[in-house]
Amino acid sequence: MITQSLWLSAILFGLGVAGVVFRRNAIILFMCIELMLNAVNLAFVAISRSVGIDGQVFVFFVMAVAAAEAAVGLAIVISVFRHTESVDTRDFNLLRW
Amino acid sequence: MIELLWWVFAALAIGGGIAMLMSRTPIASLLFLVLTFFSLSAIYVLLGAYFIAALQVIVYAGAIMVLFLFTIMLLNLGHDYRNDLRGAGWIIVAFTTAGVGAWAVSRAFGVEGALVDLGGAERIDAAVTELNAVGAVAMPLFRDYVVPFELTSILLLVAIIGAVLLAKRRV
Amino acid sequence: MLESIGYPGWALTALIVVPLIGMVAVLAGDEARAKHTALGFTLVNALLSLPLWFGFNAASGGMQFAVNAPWIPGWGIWYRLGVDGISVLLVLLLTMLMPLAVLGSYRYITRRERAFYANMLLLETGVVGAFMALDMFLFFVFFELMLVPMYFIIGIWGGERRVYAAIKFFLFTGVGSLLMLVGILYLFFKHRALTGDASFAYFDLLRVPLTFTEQYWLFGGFALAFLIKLPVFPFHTWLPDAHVEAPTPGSVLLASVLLKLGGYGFLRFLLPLFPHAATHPTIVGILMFLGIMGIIYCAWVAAVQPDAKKLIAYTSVSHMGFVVLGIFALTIQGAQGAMIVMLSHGLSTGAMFLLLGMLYERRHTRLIADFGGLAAVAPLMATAFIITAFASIGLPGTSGFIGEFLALLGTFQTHPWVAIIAATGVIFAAYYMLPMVQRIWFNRLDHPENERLPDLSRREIAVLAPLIAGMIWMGVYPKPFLDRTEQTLVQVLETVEIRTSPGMAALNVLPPAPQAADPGAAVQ
Amino acid sequence: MNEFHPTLLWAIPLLPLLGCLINMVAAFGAPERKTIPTLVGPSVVGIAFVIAVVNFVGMLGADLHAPVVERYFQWIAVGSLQIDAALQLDQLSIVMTLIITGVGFLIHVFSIGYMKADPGYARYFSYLNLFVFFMLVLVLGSSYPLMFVGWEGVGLCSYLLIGFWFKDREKADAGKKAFIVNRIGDVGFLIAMFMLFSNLGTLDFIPIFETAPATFAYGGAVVTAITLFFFIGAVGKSAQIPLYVWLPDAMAGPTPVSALIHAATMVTAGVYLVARSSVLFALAPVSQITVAGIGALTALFAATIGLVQTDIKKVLAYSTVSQLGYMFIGVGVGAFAAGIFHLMTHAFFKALLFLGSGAVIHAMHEALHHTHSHADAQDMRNMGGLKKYMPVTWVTMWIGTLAIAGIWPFAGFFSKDEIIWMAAAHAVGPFETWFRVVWVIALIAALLTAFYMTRLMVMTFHGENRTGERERGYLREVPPVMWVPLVVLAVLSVVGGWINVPEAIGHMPILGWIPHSEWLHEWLHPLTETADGIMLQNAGELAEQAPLGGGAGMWAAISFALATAVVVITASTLGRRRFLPADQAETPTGFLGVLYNKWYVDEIYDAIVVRPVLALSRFFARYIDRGVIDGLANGAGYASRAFGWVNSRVQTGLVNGYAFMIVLGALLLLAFMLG
Repeated sequence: MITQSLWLSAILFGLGVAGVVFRRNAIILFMCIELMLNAVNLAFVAISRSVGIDGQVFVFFVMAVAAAEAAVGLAIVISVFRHTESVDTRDFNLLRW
Repeated sequence: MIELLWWVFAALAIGGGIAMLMSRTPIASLLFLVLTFFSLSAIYVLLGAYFIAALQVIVYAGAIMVLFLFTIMLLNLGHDYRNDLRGAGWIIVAFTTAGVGAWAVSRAFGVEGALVDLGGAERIDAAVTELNAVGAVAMPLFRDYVVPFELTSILLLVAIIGAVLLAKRRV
Repeated sequence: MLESIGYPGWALTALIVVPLIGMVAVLAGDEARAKHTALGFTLVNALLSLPLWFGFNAASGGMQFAVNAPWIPGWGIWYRLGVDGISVLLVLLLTMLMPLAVLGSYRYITRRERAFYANMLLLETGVVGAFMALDMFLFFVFFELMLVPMYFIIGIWGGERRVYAAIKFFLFTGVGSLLMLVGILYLFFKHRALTGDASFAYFDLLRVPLTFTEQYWLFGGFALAFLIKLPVFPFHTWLPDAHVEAPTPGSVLLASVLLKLGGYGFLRFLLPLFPHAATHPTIVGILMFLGIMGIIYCAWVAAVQPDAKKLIAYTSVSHMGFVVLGIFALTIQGAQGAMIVMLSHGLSTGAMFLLLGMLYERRHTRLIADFGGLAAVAPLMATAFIITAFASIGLPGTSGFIGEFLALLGTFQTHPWVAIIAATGVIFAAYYMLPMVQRIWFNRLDHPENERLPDLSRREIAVLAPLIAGMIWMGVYPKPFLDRTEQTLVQVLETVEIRTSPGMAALNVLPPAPQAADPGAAVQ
Repeated sequence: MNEFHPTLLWAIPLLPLLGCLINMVAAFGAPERKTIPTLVGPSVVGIAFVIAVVNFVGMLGADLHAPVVERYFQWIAVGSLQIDAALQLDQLSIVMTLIITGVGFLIHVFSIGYMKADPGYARYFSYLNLFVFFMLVLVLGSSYPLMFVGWEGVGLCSYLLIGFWFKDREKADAGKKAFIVNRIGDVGFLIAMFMLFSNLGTLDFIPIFETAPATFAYGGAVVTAITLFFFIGAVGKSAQIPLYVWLPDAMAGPTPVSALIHAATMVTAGVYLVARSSVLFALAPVSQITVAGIGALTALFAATIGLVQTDIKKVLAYSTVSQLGYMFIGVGVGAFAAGIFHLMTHAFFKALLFLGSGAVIHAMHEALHHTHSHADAQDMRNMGGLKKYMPVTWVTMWIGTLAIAGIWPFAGFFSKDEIIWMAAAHAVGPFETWFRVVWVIALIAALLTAFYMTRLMVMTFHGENRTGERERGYLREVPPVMWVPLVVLAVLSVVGGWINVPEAIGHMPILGWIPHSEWLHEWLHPLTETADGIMLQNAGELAEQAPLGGGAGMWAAISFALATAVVVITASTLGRRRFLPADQAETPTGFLGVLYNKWYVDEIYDAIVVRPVLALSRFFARYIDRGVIDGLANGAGYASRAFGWVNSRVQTGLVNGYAFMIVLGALLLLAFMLG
């Protein structure tokens, strides 16, 4: 079951990557990133079945970082939205060229 | 039985992920993501990580997703959106790349000797029976990882201040 | 007497450091006194450099007043300074011109004076250092260092298209020095590979044996840097723009001293380091051709410029053509002529730019057509201008003649046809200079605003008099100048001859170290 | 005979330089005060003349064969090139010095009157003194480079003095033209020096002339090239074809300047150069015939233009060009002493004629000034009948005219006749035929000279006065400070020729009244003997008879008779003719029109030299320099910007794009790690 879980983790991570590549909504991009983090969490938990409890401790840290990241990231999205009235990455082009 | 449940929840997680990616509205995406998270929580239970499963539901599905939801509602993004999916070509490219990537990563696990059973499962189960689910994680956390733990709290504090500052209209 | 105060030990360092202290003092002081502070420090530097003239041993061709101190010894980078016949007069030219340039900018510079004079002083440090550095790395540092203040001088205090001109100046010279850096590094690594010693010392790298192919490539890299700096046709187009846009003191220093680094580089680096390349008939032929083109083509182009400053800028290129000819003639007369042309050009073109700057301060125009008949209202200025103009076109009795005569005579020894063609430059010099003189100073005074043009003030006389005296001194009694350069140039030519002689064709051994007649010159 | 030591030799050139500096200070300090320039200007030249005379007397008393060289300091010393600041006193340079300081002094005195009212009085004397300084350096310098110093220096002074009234654009233009045309010649001089140094390793006169005969083969290419290049220099300075065009324009300067610089001294520097280099020229027969040929052509060509000019100074200018042609015939055929002889007599009578014309112009100007007339003060058509008002000028100018026309016993007869005869006598050697042609041309030009000079005199002094009713009342003789120099020069123009009377004439009836004396020949002999020897050895003996038969005496008599006839016939025919004032006269047409417009040479030069150079310059400046070269530089800049722009397209600014790149990068890394 560990191996299957790792497989699942890789698939979920791939989904996250795919979403980051082809979605342009900033919020959905964040969700995809969360998905990738969760995929990693899953890998940690799965490996903890082999290595020991430390994998789960790491998951705890990842969650904390993910929470911080989501808070700051969404704050950035809000402040950008104020400027551009949009969460579409196509409209975030102030620094382009 | 456990094996079967695992497959069910794995299918739900993947299905939720795909649905999230393909949903047009952010709210739908969000809800599908919550589905995935719940499924993952169930898988954690199946893997014997009860505390993490609880955290998954409370922190991710509860707190973080609600934060997302608030943001979406705050920005009034529920309707009147413009299509943000890139073209079909890009979707194919993205999925292919991601698939190749996932395959490659899992290939790495499949390498001979990459995964050695160090008896982690037995030790965890023993700890859980001895200290219960929370204690099993708390013991190393507050003993071996106390410095990172404190750093995490500082990180969260900084993140709070940063988020407030960023989201404020005028600094 | 000089020894008793340890002068030879600290003189060269002082010349580099004093302007730096001056820069700090200018920046720390207040705006109103900036120019006086700067003048004071440049005067101190001029005084400090005077013993170089009297204390220089003309009988020795080696390095004098040498200084050696480790800087980054791990990479063989030392703080090595010294002057010989090639550099001593150029250093003196700079230190003597600096106070005049500063004095000449008293009225011209009215904005951000502190920054301006700080840049001027930094420029002095850079140029003095480049002339005296005997460590290739140190040389390169100073060579690049001087670009920065010059860039700002043009870019901040320049005319309308100053930014364009400043960037053009920076890019042209930058491209050149980049290839030179590659060359220096190549020499460094080759030397290290052969001897195991890491050293950037000029005299060490001088002994690196190079195959013909290596010489040609390295020669190309170095030559490009100096050809652009000099500048030689067709790398000259940055110069007119830079001159036109630069403020008067910037033009003065640019023309008088910065360009001389090109000629200095030819004599110091190209000839001794790459003697085979420097004597290869094809390469010499190309350089001679470029020199002739510079002399004649740029004289022609100069003649039709409506802007007086641009005209003089083109004449600089024309003059520098004589430098190229003189140096690559590989005769002592040619080399001496090139040196004198450089010095003379420093004086006459410096004075010319100062005079045009004075006109600009009065009338706020540089167009020749806006003047006319000024000799009637400003006779002193007219006299100064005409003397300078004739010195510039090489009238006997002025410095210009000595230089051109020797350069052409030297060229004729080895390349008679080149000299004959180049000699026609003498005609075209009159062809560009006299019409300008006439259209500014003679003819009817038909612009009413010129009628009340004030003549030279005392400060302006004080600026011009030394320059004009210098031109006539060098024209009537050039011996002190020629004496100081002769030995070193003879040695340079001998080095070339020895190293290109058939016996030295086997290049797999380090040639003997060039004789340093002065014990202080011995490297480490 | 006693040893000769020069007296105060250095003071001869330095005194005028001192005068120049004093006058310059005066010009800036107190331009309106005239005392200092009046005292200093002429007197420094006068004192220099006295010193020159002292030295001359000393040389006469000594048996001087070799030149005396006084060295002062090393001027240019580089490698084997050693040039000293040294003055050389020998028979040739002392003659030149005497002419320069003597005639120069008289002209300085004349200028006091002529420039009296000019605001640039002090400046004028400053320039004039500077000129004398450079001219003395030219003739006294002991090496070619030093000579070149004077050579270009006099060019500078000529430039400054032609453009003396610089507010007038044409005058400033004329000065510029003079300098630039002169510089063309100077290039020749320079190249000749380079060649000399390359071949002989020195540029000092004495060693050059000692080693040249042994080093150079007779008629060799090198020596021919050297002398031809020197001759280019001489052509520029001495206004010969094709570089004569600056001299007529140079008349824009004050008339005493024309007398001193553009008649008596500077323009003869080319003749001096050839005479000084006699050894070299004697070795190069091709150069000799070139010199003589160009001289003859110029003599004839300038004379034809002089025939129809109406500006009094222009006539004299073309006459000067023509006479310089004679001098070149002289030095070209190898009669160096004859060339110098004509140089000297020409200095006397041409200075006299120019000063006389200056007196006329001065008087005309005063008269026109009184009535505020704008008529041309220099146009002979506005003159006529002036002899009544200006008797001294009239008499002295007639003396000058007879001298230049070659009438016995005036100075010009002896010098010109000697040149013509020498052209005939030298018709030996490889270019025999060409020398004969030169001889014929010289004869014809002599007749033309007699004609145009007589025409000048008739139009100016004889017939009715055409100045105008009111102006006439103000015409009067110039003050003594101006006519005294005229008288002195007139005396010299008479007796100046008597120092060198050839044997053939000295023994003839009537003409032999002036005794045979070949003093100048003998005096210059030490300098010309080497050259004479070379020519004798290689070209052969001089011919005894002219190409058409007859000896020297016969042809002297013939030319005298012809010249006299021309003068008399011209005077009588033109004297009866009525001229019209300039504003009523028609400009000549047909062939005379071509002559009047100077064969359109200026226009031709303008079309084939000046304009193409200017056009090419503009083309270079506009298209090649700004367009091609700067275009390439700017193009490199634009190219790199374009390259950057293209590359910047990769930076989409879309997060997704970057994410994709990261993924690709990660995959590559992974692939690399997995092997």
